Amino acid sequence: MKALALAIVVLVGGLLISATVDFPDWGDPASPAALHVSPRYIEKSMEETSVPNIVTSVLADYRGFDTMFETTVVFTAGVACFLLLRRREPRPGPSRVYRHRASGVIVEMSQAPDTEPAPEVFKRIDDDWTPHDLIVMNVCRLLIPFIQLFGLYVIAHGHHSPGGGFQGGVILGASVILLALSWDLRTASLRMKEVATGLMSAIGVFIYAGVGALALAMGGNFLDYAALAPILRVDPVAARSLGIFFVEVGVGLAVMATMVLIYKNLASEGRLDQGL
Amino acid sequence: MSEQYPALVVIGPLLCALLVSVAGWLRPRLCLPLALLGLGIAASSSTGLLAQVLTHGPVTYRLGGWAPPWGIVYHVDNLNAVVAALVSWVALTNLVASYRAVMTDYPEKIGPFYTLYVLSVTGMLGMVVTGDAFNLYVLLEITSLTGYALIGLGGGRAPLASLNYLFLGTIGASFYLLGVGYLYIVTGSLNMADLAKLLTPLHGSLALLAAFAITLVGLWMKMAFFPLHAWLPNAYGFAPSPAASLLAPLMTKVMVYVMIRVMISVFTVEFILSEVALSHFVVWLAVAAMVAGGLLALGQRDLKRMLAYIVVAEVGYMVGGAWLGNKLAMTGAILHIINDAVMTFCVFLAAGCIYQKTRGTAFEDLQGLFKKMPWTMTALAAGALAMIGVPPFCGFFSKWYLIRGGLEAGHWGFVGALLFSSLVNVVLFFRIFEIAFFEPMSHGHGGHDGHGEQGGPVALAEAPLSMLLPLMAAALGLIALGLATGPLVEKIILPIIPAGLG
Amino acid sequence: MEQYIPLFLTKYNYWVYIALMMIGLWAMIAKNNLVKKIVGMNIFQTAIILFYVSIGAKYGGTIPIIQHGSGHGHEAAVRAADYINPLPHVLMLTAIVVSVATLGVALALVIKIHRRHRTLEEDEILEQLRES
Amino acid sequence: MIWQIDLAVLILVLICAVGALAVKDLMGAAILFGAYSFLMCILWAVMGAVDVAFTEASVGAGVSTVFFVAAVFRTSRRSKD
Repeated sequence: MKALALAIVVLVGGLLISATVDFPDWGDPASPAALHVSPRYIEKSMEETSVPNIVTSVLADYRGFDTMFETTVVFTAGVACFLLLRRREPRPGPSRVYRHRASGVIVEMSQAPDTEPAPEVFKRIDDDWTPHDLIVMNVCRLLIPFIQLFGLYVIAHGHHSPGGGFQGGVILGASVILLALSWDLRTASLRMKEVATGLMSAIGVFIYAGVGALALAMGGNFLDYAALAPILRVDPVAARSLGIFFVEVGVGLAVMATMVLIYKNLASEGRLDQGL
Repeated sequence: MSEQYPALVVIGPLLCALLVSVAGWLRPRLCLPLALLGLGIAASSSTGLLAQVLTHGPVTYRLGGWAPPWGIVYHVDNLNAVVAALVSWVALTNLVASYRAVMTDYPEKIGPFYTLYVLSVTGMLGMVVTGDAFNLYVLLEITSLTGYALIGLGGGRAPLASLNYLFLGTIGASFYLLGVGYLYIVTGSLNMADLAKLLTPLHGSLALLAAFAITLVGLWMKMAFFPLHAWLPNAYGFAPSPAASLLAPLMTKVMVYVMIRVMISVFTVEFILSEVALSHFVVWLAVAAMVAGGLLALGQRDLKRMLAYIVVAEVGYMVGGAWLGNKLAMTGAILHIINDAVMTFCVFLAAGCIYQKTRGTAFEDLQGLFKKMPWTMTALAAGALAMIGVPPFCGFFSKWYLIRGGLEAGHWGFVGALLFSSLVNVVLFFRIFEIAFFEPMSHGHGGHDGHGEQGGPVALAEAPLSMLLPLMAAALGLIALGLATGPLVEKIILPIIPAGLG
Repeated sequence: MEQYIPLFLTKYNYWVYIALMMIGLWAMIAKNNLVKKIVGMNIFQTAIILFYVSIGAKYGGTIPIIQHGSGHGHEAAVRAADYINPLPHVLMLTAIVVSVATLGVALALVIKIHRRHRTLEEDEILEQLRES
Repeated sequence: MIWQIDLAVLILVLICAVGALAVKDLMGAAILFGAYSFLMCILWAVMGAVDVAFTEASVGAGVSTVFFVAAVFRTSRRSKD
C-alpha cells in the first residue's frame, strides 16, 4: 500500500508541478484571473450593492446561490451527524456520580436511583471525572457573553469589515461549545435544547432560501434582492444591501445551531448525556 | 411561472427538505407528505422544463439577476432537461417504494432520513441544471455528504464502507475543485460557456491538459470508473436498500452526465479530438472496466454486491461511448444514461423488495423466490433482460448504438468487451434465476436447520403493494423506453450532439 | 542554474501547495489509522484552498474592502488594480465550510466504527471482519 | 506581502503538517492540526485574504480542532503510525 501511495503521489505531484510552468507568476497584477471577471466586482460593488466589503457582496449577492448551498452543506452535515450517531438508550453501567454542592463531597451511587436527587443539593458529574475548577468555570462564564456579543457584531458588521454569517455563526456556536467544555454538556443543553438546535439550523437555511423565494414571488429572479425593494420601501441598491444582511442572519443562525449539534453528538457518542 | 422552472427544479425540493427537517422534530407524520411534495414539485417542473426546452430551445436562467459570467446561471438544453426529468422521476418513484422499509427499519429517524433523501436529490438536480463550474462543486458536495450519511446508516460493515467512500469521494471532489482552479488561473472565469470561449486559444498548453486530466480523474473517482471503483461495491452493497436504490441508479449516471457536460461544453469537442492518445487510453480503460466489472461480479455470492459490480461495468459502457469520438457512440452513451438509470433502479428496487421479505440478499436467501414472490421476480427478470440487452427492453437499443459507434470507430476491443459483458450478464442473471426457480426452499445449509418443513408448498409472501407498484412501473418503463427509443434519439439526443464529432 | 532562481521566486507558492497536497494525499492512502487519514484529508483540502488564495494575490493590491469615501461616484472611482481579487476568497470560504462539514460526518462515522470494532486501526478492523 | 515572511510561514506549515501526521498520540495530532490551521490562517492574512483567514481561524483552528478532540476522546488516543 505504501509503495502504491508513493507512486500515485509522485505521479500526481509531477503532473501538477509541471503544469505550473504555464501559470502566471504569483501575485502578477496582469494575470487572467485579475483581469477577466473580478474587476467588475471590485469596481461596481459599491455602486450596485452599496457594500464596501467586496467579499461579502460577491458571497451573498453576485454568487449568493453558491452560498445558499454552502449553508445547506453545513445543515446537511448536522443532520448527517444526528442521523448517524444519535441514540436514545441510556449509557450502560448503573453507577452515577454526584457532588454535594455545600460541602464539595463526591458521592458515587452504585445503584442508579429512579429519581434524581434534588439538583440544588446534589450536582451530577460526568463519569470521566474532572476536578471542579472554580477558576475555569467562572472565567468562562464571564467570557461567554462577550464572545456572543462579538459573534453578533461579526454577523452584523460583515458589510464593512471582514466577517459575516459564517464567521459570526461559528463564534456563537463556539461560545456554547465553550460552555459545554468548561461546565458540562447538561448545562449547555439546558441553555440550548436539542430540538432548538435542530429547528434553528433548518430555520436558518430557510431564511436564506425564503428571502430568495420571496424575491421570486415578487417577480424577480430567485435571490434577486432588488425585487424586494417595494416591500422594504427602499431603492433597489439599498434593498440589495438589506437582502445581504437578512441572508447573513440566516447563515449565522444555521451555522451556530449546526456546530452545537455536531459537537454534542460527537462529544457524547450520540447520547447527549455527558460530554468531554 | 414557466420562466421560473429552472429555479423551481432546485428550490422546490430544497425548501421542502427544510420543512421535512422541521416536521421531523415536531410532527414526524408529516415528513413523508412533505418529501413527496418536494419531489413532486421537482418532477413536475423538470417535466415542464423539458417540454419548454423541446419547443423553445435552450433556457438560460440568471440567479440573483446577474448576467454571466459575473453571476451564476442555469443553462438548460435537451441534455440537462432530460437528465433532470429522469432523476426527479426515479427519485420520486423510489420515495414511494421505500417508505415501508424506512418505517420498519428507522422508525425514530424518519425526519433526518427524508431530509437527507430530498437534499440528495436536490444536489443531483442542481448539478444537472447548473451552468457554473464552481456551483457544480458545491452541489456535488451536498449529494456526496448525504450519500455518506445514508450509506453509513446501514448496519454491519456499512460505516466502514461509507468512510472509505468518503475518503475517495473527497479526493475526487477535491481533484475536481483543483481542476476548476487550474482553469480559473489560466482564464479567470467560472462560467462554463465563458470558459469554452476563453479556452479555445489555449489548446495545447500544458496547464489546460493538466486541468483536464485532474478534472476527469476527480469525476471518474465519483462515478467509480474502473481503476478507481474500489469504494462502490461495498458502499452500495452494504447500504440500506432505500438508499441503495436511490444512489446506485442516479449517482453514477449524474456523474457520467457531468463528465459529458465538461467534455462538450467546457473543453469542447475540438480539444478532445485533438488529444488522440488520451481518448485512446480512456477507451481502453473503459474496456478494462467492462471486462473487470463482469469478472468480479461472477465471483460474488450476494445479489446486491453482484449488482454493484454490474454498475461498475455499465459505467465502462458510457465512458467508452462518450470517448469513442463519433456521433453514434455519443448518442449511445447519452441514451444509455437514461436507460441504465431505469434498469439499475429496477433491479436494485427488486433487491430491496427481496430484502424486505427475506432480510438478506445472499444467494442462499433467494431459493424458491419465484414461488414466494412471483411479481418481484418478474420485475427482476425484466431488469435482467434489459441489462443483457434483449430487444423489446431498452438496454438493447443503447447497446446497439454503442456497438455501431464502436464499429464505426473501428475499435474492436470496445465492441468485443461490450459483447463479452452482455454475455457475462446472461450468466450472472441466469444463475440467479436458477437458484430462485429450481432449488427447493430449504436445503439444510450448514447451520440453517429448522428452516421450515422440508419440500412443503411455499406460501406466497409478496412484498407490500407500496413497493410492488413502483417496481412494476419501473419494469414497464423499461419496455416503454425501449419502444420510445426512436423519438428519444431523434427529438432529444441528436440535436445536442456537437457537430464537431465525426 | 541561475535561470531557476527567478522561477523559484515567482512560483514557489504553487510548489509548496503541491507539496502539502501530496503529503495529505499520501496520508489518506497509506496511513492505517482512520483519524490520521482524516487529518490527511484536511491537509489535502487546505492545500487546495491555499492554491486558490494564491491565485487571488496581487502585488500592489490591498485587502478587498473599499475604503470609506471612495466609490460613491463623486470622488475618484475605484480601480480594480488597487484591490486583491476577491473571487477566489469567496470560493474558498465555501471550500472551508465544506471541509468542516466533511470533517464532522467523517468523525461521526469514525465514532460509529469504533462503537462496533473498538479500534481505529484499519488492519485490525479488516482482521475482525475476516474472522467473523 | 514580504516574501521572506511568506516563505518562513510556509516552511512552518509544512513542518506542522508532517508533525500532525507523524506523531503517535492522536490527541497530539489533533493539537498539531490546530497549529497547522492557525499558521495557514496567518499565511492567508499575509496574502490579504482577510475573510478567508478569519473563517479559517474560527472554523479550522477553532471548531475543527474541538471536533477532533471530542472524537479522539470518545474513541482512542492510540495510533500505530
